[in-house]
Amino acid sequence: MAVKTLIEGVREALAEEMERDERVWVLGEDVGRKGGVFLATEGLHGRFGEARVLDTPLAESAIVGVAIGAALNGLIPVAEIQFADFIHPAFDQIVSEAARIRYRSNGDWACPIVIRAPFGGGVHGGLYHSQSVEAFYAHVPGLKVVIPSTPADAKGLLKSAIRDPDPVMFFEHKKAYRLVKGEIPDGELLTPIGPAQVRREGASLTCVAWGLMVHHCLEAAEAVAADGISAEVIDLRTLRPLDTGTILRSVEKTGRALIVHEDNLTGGFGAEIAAVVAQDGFEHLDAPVTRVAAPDVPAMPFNHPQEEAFLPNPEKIAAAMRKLAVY
Amino acid sequence: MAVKTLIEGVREALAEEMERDERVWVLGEDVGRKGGVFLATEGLHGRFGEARVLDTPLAESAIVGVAIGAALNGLIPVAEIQFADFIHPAFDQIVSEAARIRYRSNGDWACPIVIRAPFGGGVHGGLYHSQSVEAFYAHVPGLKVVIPSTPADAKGLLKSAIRDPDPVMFFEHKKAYRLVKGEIPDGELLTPIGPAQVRREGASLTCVAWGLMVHHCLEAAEAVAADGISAEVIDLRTLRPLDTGTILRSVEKTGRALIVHEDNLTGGFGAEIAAVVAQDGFEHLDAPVTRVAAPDVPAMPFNHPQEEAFLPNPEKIAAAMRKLAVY
Amino acid sequence: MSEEELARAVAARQPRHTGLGLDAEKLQRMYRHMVLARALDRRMWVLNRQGRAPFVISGQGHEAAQVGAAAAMRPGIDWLAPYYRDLAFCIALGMTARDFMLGVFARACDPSSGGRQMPSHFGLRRARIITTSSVVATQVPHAAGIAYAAKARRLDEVVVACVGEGSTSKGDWHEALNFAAVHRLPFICIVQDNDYAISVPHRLQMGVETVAERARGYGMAGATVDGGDVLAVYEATRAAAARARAGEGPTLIDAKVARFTSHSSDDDQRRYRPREELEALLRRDPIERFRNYLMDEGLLSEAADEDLQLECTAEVDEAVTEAEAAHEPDPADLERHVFAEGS
Amino acid sequence: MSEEELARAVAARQPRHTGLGLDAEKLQRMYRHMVLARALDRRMWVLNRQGRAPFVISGQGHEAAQVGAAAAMRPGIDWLAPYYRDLAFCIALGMTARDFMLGVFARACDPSSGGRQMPSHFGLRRARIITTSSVVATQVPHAAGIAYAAKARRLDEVVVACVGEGSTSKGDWHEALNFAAVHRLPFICIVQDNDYAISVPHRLQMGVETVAERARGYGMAGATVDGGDVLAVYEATRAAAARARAGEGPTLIDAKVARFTSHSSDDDQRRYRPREELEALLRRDPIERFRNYLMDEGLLSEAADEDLQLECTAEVDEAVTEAEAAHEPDPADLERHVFAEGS
Ligand SMILES: Cc1ncc(C[n+]2csc(CCOP(=O)(O)OP(=O)(O)O)c2C)c(N)n1
Ligand SMILES: Cc1ncc(C[n+]2csc(CCOP(=O)(O)OP(=O)(O)O)c2C)c(N)n1
Ligand SMILES: [Mg+2]
Ligand SMILES: [Mg+2]
Repeated sequence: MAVKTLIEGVREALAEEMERDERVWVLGEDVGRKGGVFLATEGLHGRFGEARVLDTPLAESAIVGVAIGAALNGLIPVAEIQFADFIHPAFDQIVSEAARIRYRSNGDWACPIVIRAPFGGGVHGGLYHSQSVEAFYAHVPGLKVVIPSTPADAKGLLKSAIRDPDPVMFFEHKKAYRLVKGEIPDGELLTPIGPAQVRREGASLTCVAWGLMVHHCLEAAEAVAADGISAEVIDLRTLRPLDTGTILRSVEKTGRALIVHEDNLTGGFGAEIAAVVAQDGFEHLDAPVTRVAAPDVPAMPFNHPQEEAFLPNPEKIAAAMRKLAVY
Repeated sequence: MAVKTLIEGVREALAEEMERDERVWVLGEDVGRKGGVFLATEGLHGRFGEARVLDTPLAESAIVGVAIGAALNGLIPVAEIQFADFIHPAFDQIVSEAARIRYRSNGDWACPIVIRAPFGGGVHGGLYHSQSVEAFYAHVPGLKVVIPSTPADAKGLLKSAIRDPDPVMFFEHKKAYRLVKGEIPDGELLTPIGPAQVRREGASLTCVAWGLMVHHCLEAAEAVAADGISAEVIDLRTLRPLDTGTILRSVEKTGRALIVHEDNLTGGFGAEIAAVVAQDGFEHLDAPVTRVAAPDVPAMPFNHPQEEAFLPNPEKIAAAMRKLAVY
Repeated sequence: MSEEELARAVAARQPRHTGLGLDAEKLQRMYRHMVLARALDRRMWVLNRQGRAPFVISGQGHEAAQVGAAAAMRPGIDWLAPYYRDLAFCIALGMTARDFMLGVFARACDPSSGGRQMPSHFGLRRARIITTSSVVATQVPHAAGIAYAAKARRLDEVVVACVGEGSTSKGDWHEALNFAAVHRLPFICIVQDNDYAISVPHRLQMGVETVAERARGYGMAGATVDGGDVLAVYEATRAAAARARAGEGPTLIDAKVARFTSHSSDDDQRRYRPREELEALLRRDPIERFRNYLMDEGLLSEAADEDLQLECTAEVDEAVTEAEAAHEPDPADLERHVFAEGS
Repeated sequence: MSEEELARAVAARQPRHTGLGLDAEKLQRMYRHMVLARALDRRMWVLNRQGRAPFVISGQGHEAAQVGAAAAMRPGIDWLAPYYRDLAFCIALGMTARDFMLGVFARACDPSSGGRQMPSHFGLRRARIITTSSVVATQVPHAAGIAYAAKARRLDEVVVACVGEGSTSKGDWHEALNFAAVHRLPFICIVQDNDYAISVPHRLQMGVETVAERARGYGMAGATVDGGDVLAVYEATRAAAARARAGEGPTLIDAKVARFTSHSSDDDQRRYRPREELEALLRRDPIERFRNYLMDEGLLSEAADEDLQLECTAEVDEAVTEAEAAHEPDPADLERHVFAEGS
């Protein structure tokens, strides 16, 4: 058991799975000799060679499309999209193709691929190196959407994703890569895709988040504890399939739900969670289901003042918690 | 005043705007001599010539990208994507480019384009000629998303969209094209983008829908009227910006909200409406906010039995109304 | 006369197919595939007009290009990433008349999609014909990926991807060809150029006569062939497959063909194609052309041809009867196969 | 000696730039643009190391390609769809040192984006430099659209789009070139080929030596030029612009350049480029090369050059001081310009 960073969790998962199964194939821009722009694939090229750790041409649609084809012929591709902001050119290959290979062939063909992409802001990435894109994919039947918030989950969930028989979108918060440290148990670590995790128990309100926002929520929860507010914090970990059970059980206990995400408010995945709570948790609600999210502007600006203004942070979340608790 | 079909409304809007302003430029696959696969642009090629009614190469990303460029140099492009199912290859040009031209240039550049696409099913279109894609775009700041449900709105809203200074996504339900008839007032018709329309007044519950579903809801409302349930039916017309005022005023009156869409349930735009009602209408809710939508499978099958099973219809909606009314 | 001269003289007198190493039996099988495909294709239009098939899309006029290419492939070993006109291609690789008609009627046991997809959205696992969507050109990167896997796994497999000429305008087509060229993959892209993308004519689709001109720009081999000449297509594809298997990389083949029918049952090509053009088309029937060749070479008699026609008609009749009688998909199965079952 | 022979003899003795119709003043302006761009570029790295600029991305080594091309354009009439290395290009078209530094410091009055975008995401309305995103190649279809509008509106305008060689692998690049070729648009795509896409080498990016090979496949003119030779790039671009204005359609120019710096301040090219390669680079400085030419031609003296260097340094100092002192964007403006104001 050793304390590691989130990106180390990613790196260990890739290395172990490539070691275990020679069908596992890493591809993407700069994943080879450079080891990826965030060094998530560092060392793999030297260890497994160019054919299994491939620097692709600059073409996201082909990265996904070629991965799909390779999966049809026996490989297990793990594609890296350099920044989630650059996944859009591959939207069609992911939504029309990867997500539907099994369904449209009535189960004859399968598409066991993983698509990894760093997302999220607060790193002076500007409009195109900061986006959250999970809502687009969490709406697509046939995809699984996973977002780890701890080093252990980054490793355990990525290993499960690589072994999953269906396409998995795996989003990693780039600011959390080195900021978030935690213990990773030694030995085989396979964390199931699906179940959410209660990171903090509480009775006053239920806070649902994913990625870096989980840590902001925990910080906010500590801050409001002083005012006698006990916030339960749920780390969703998997957005699709959604663990409604864990969310609803918590709301049943607290009667109050706060959903936090870094993505824009309108049509963000928080809306789905709010809709589920509003429909299935109605009897238990003592206050309006509340969302804290980024404003509806096209991604966060590069300049520091506006980047700050854009991002949800522990202060904004704590304020929402206080408001909700006294409703 | 004459009774016309929805597609006639579209055609009249295009012809009138092209007549009015020579900067208006129609482009897309088969929009020329053929007049579009649904004949929405029928007659325009003969009337305005090939340069202004252009059959493009088979390349959706270029259709949108070229339209953006043309808008930067003084044209007002109205791009047709042959089926909404084929808009995905243009996702990046729409989301990263069109939606952000103004924001990223701090107001120096603008992108006045309209992107039209037929969506929706029930026409034996199978997995790739039936989809609803509005949720993807209604999540994107910088875009306006319009979906008319009547011939008059098809005309009035499309004309407004063409005159709008910003990019507008204009989705037309393909089954409604000829099925839905209605009067179109003579003379200039400019229907503002934004305001929703109450199609039927009612006191027992609020039903929110768009496109063909509006008509299914009205049918269902008639059906349940016999049981003494008076359903108010709101035709959203514009999904972004969302007319929360009209929705909340109605829920304040009825205390019950039912949202209906043809798109898959999870992460559909109904989730956003449910979230808004759950947060801002909380005090008035007497029952859970309820959604009727397609199941979470990747688009509707071609075969008739499964297509039927996939689609929301008046019966399913009426059943949900009855359940909600007696909650 | 030297040995060499003699050999050349013999070669000169020898029929084309012998020079290509094709024997009578193989030619007759190729001809049968074309005839059966045409019979199935014609019948599906009848079914459509009778209201028994809501949607049909056709390969009439493309048969020689498809069967010629298939003849250079090893069924069950080499892969096909098809498109919706590839009926004859699929027949040649082992799809049965019944398989096809089950798709036309969208029956539960349709091997392409269990009736979930429109007809002619081919897929047949046992024949290594991959599942395809309606979104054109998306299958070309898939084909490149299959080829990459074959190369990585040291499997002796060749992958053929088919698209129409309009689909070469798509970004995916470019990205896939570039990838295949960079890695010198065992990949062949056959463009079936029928001059139209629904109603959009060639001149508005690309600025060149033949898309094969693009091969050089990727660093791959390219060829333009008369897609109405089954032997010419066989020869070009065989050469491409040989290159692929020798590790010499991919090939782009532009096969010029004629689209006999409207784009699909939802289209009427008289709206945008001049009558003379449509009449000229009918003089380009690839099946008639092959029939004449076989007869000239004494490999087919009038009688044998009539028998074959009757045989194929009977096969189509039987396929229609069986397929129409087969079960429709069960609504209860709507939510199956979104994910692996029991996962 | 015949008239003709005489003319040829004269031409032979004539300096290159005279043959190209470039006078001393124009050459000196071009040289100044290169020197100023380099000085700004160098300074931004210093600012980055000092922690005063969080992110920088460079054009060092590309200056001749950019200034040579710009010299063949009419500022304010012709359009540029730039990419992030086009600092020298933008300077040559009228961006000031101050404009640029306002972007480096992400100040409110940065003319590219008001500090909303990363530095070097150029846009300058008054100079017809369009706004660009970080998503590579997306600006190429925009350029084709601008050119289509120019043609439709019968405006005498030429549109230049720049990308790196890696970006030619993107579908958008292909779709845009095809569209421009079909309509014979006044469009020029200049590929600045520096052998790398971040760390991905040319051999893994494409299967050809020069992407100009692709021009023929679209039906457009193509040329490969030494991007370190400002006059060669000027000549190629001038010819392309002449073709464009004569209605003869688009041109694809592949300019071979050297990337002196790491990809950006987030990269370290020593991780993936051999030392010898990096050392060889420095012998390919396009500015030094142009300086030598000017001196050989007697158009620049050591003294004049020193003055110019000092002048540019002063200009950079002033720009940095002014920009750093300028206001940061106001958080209250975060939600402005999502839509037209008052609409
Ligand atoms: C991405 C995409 N856009 C549009 C369509 C609609 N569509 C179906 S076939 C077709 C024309 C294809 O032309 P071509 O590639 O030449 O093939 P052909 O049908 O002529 O054999 C179009 C536009 C589609 N299926 N996919
Ligand atoms: C669509 C997309 N994918 C990935 C990136 C990340 N990225 C930025 S620059 C770059 C390399 C571009 O290489 P090239 O086109 O050769 O231009 P160069 O930087 O070498 O001048 C990459 C991969 C991006 N900006 N856009
Ligand atoms: Mg065609
Ligand atoms: Mg480069």
